[in-house]
Amino acid sequence: MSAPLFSTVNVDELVKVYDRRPVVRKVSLELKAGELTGLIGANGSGKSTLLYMISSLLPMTSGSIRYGAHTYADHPDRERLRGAIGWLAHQPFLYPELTAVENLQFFRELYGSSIDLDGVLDDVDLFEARNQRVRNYSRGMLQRLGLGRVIIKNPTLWLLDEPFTGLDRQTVERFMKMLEATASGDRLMLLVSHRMDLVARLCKRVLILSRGHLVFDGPVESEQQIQQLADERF
Amino acid sequence: MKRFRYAYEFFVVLMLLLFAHAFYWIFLHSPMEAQMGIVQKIFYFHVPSAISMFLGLSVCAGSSVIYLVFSRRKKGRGLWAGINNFFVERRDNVDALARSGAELGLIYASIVLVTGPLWGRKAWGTYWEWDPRLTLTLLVFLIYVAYLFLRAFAAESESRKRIAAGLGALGFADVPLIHYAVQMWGGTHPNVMGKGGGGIKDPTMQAAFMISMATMYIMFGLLLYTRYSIERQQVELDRAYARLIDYELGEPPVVAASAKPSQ
Amino acid sequence: MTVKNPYLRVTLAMFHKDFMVEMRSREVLLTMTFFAILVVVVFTFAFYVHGDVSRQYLPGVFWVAIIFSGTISLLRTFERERENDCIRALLLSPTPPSAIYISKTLANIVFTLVMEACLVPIVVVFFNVGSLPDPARFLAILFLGTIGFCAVGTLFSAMLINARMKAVLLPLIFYPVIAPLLITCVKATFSIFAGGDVDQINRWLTMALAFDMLFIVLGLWVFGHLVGEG
Amino acid sequence: MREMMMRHFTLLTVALVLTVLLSPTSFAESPPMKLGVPKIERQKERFVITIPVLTPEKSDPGKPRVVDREPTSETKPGTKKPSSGSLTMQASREKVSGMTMLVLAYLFIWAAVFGYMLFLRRVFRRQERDLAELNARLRALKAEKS
Repeated sequence: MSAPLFSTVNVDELVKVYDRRPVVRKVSLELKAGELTGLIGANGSGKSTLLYMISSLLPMTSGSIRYGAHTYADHPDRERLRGAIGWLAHQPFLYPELTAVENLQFFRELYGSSIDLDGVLDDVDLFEARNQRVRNYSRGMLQRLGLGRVIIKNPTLWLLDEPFTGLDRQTVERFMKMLEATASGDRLMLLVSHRMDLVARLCKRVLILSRGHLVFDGPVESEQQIQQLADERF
Repeated sequence: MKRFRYAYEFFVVLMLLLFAHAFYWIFLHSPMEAQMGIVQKIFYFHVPSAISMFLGLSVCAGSSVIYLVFSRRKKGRGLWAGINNFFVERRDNVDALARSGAELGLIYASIVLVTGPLWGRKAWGTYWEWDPRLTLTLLVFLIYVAYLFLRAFAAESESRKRIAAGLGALGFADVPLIHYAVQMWGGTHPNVMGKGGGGIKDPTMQAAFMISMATMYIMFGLLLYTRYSIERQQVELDRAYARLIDYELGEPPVVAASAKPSQ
Repeated sequence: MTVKNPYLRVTLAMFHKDFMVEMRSREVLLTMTFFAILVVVVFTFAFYVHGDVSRQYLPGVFWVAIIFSGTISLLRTFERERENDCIRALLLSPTPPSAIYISKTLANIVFTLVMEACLVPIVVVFFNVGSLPDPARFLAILFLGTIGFCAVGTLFSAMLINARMKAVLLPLIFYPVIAPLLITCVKATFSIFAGGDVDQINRWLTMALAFDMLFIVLGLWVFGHLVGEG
Repeated sequence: MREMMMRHFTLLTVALVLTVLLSPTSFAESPPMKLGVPKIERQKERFVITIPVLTPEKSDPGKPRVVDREPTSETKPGTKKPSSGSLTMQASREKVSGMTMLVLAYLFIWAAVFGYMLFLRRVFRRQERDLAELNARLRALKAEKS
């Protein structure tokens, strides 16, 4: 386990305007290490855009994001910063023509990691299927392999964008266990999902976006509470 | 255009006067050339158009490079950081300038490509000759038509602007290459830009040429400024529109009148 | 693989991956080679007069076939990364973007060279060329042309990664920019087949080399700005 | 707005292309010089133009014609020595029709540029009006709220 690169992410008055249409409107928030934060909002509320900006792949119109002490622009080692941000979306970012092992081997080279692949494959429960082409994988297996890819990267900041889409109940359970196991105390995690129940179970803190505004930022206890908040604020 | 209204109108009037003057000098006052006769007079607007074309395209290329290089705000006080932030704050303007430059360059390129063959028909006996300079102009024309295509057929997003800027810069970097490549073909285009005055010795011809040049450059400047102002005002208009929609939705405006990009 | 230099490591890994994917699907190599052959056949039909095809057209047809079919490979280069959004994983890695550019260009060069290896004999047969007068220089111009073509093409292909109408836009913006290289290659090939002046051929070769160098350097610089940060 | 810009731009290009196609037909009335491909070399201050002359006019084919770019008496209008009466007539007629066409082409090109200028100004004025209207509506809305 490499040491985390930063322990907080500070988003300050973040604005993103697409085609002169504001998508994210002056959003300010803070992510802390060891905390799994949920982000919910209706379709088109700006969640993905916010996530993209936090991932450093999308420049903002105004405002700033600080990773620890630095923003992306003035970071002394941008490559290392990019390497410290992991993204797991419902597309797994894998090559269907290659086998699971080949995929992971490639990403291990890319990320410059020296982790033991068999261990990772074991972690995500794909050791048996490691020599199958990813093309033939089921949705759940793909998603798990995607998680394996992020584990290899071992990022400081985890961005989980709808990781449960298309997974059946059982797989979701297994997936969540893996997530909880991998999320050690010094990592930052942001989970975007439509599944209020899962957000309620996994996250102590929830952010709600509505039409680009951050309308709620606070602790939640139960699914009903989130549901109620969502009904009020969406 | 609003800020410099009087200066602007002054230059419009100046340009019109010069235009009339140039007309007189070109057609009535300057002598006929011995070899080519009347068609030589094309030269008086062919050459300034060609120069204006390259001016327009270099404006586009220069702005494109600036757009690519200065993309994020820098901290610090140094000269470089200062220049950087100056341009980063004016990214929209730089982009608008690139677009205006390309459009104008293309208009002048059309003029060059029209007047050139008129002359060529008389002087060479053919409208088109695969001469280095002609080929160069044609290729540059095509590259920047592609540039405008790229801008026309894609939504106005940040990445798209950057791609267009990439093409704007690369297309211009291509110019010397095309120049050398086609030069090796061997050519027939008179080297008018060679030595001072372009081989014209007759003072009347020189004067006509200079007046023509001045008219064309002022016209170029005016067109560029007008086109650029339109781009700028469109931004303002869109912002006002966005704010109006915000108000109608009952939300406080996010896009301030002077939203400055940062980071 | 145990390469120490991270830059080299990533480039090699990317290349290895692209090569493996291509060997599994063979989609680019097969379509590209077949298309190139088709282009040559169609052109020979167009220029067919009295039972023979003029050898004069050979260089032009040859290079047009390479550029047309090479476009297929260029279009696929980043399409493959986009299909599963792998490009996001690539960009969010501790890798300089230029390493991605280099490896992609390298892959395109290799694919195009394989295609050319199939194309040359066919052109030689169709145009009744007995033997190559100057194989070394012919190979040199083939390499230089392919390198320049792929360097520019990969860059434009990366530019258009998310564009609609990419298949139309790529040739539209790519062919004018590549024109001087095309002129150079066709001229050089022509001189070689005509058994022309060695100095002249060398000058064309130098020209192609200059083109390659300029576009690789510019490509490395622009690529970072284009893809790396957004 | 952008579409209009594109349309105008296309129109302008088409107009210019039409000029190419139309105006030289009248140039063609006068026999073209048919210079073929002239070779121009610079020798000190003089241009040596080797012209494979195809027209039956005065010069010997292939013989380099030395042209001094200093305006000699021959270059001045009206002082050109006619070799025969009928040629003068023809020459002056050529000159008139050629000159008219050239003036027309010149004016046409400038008209296109002026047209573009006027069009740009009209767009700008319309934007200005729209902006004023939007701002007025915004102010009204603000006043309503407060």
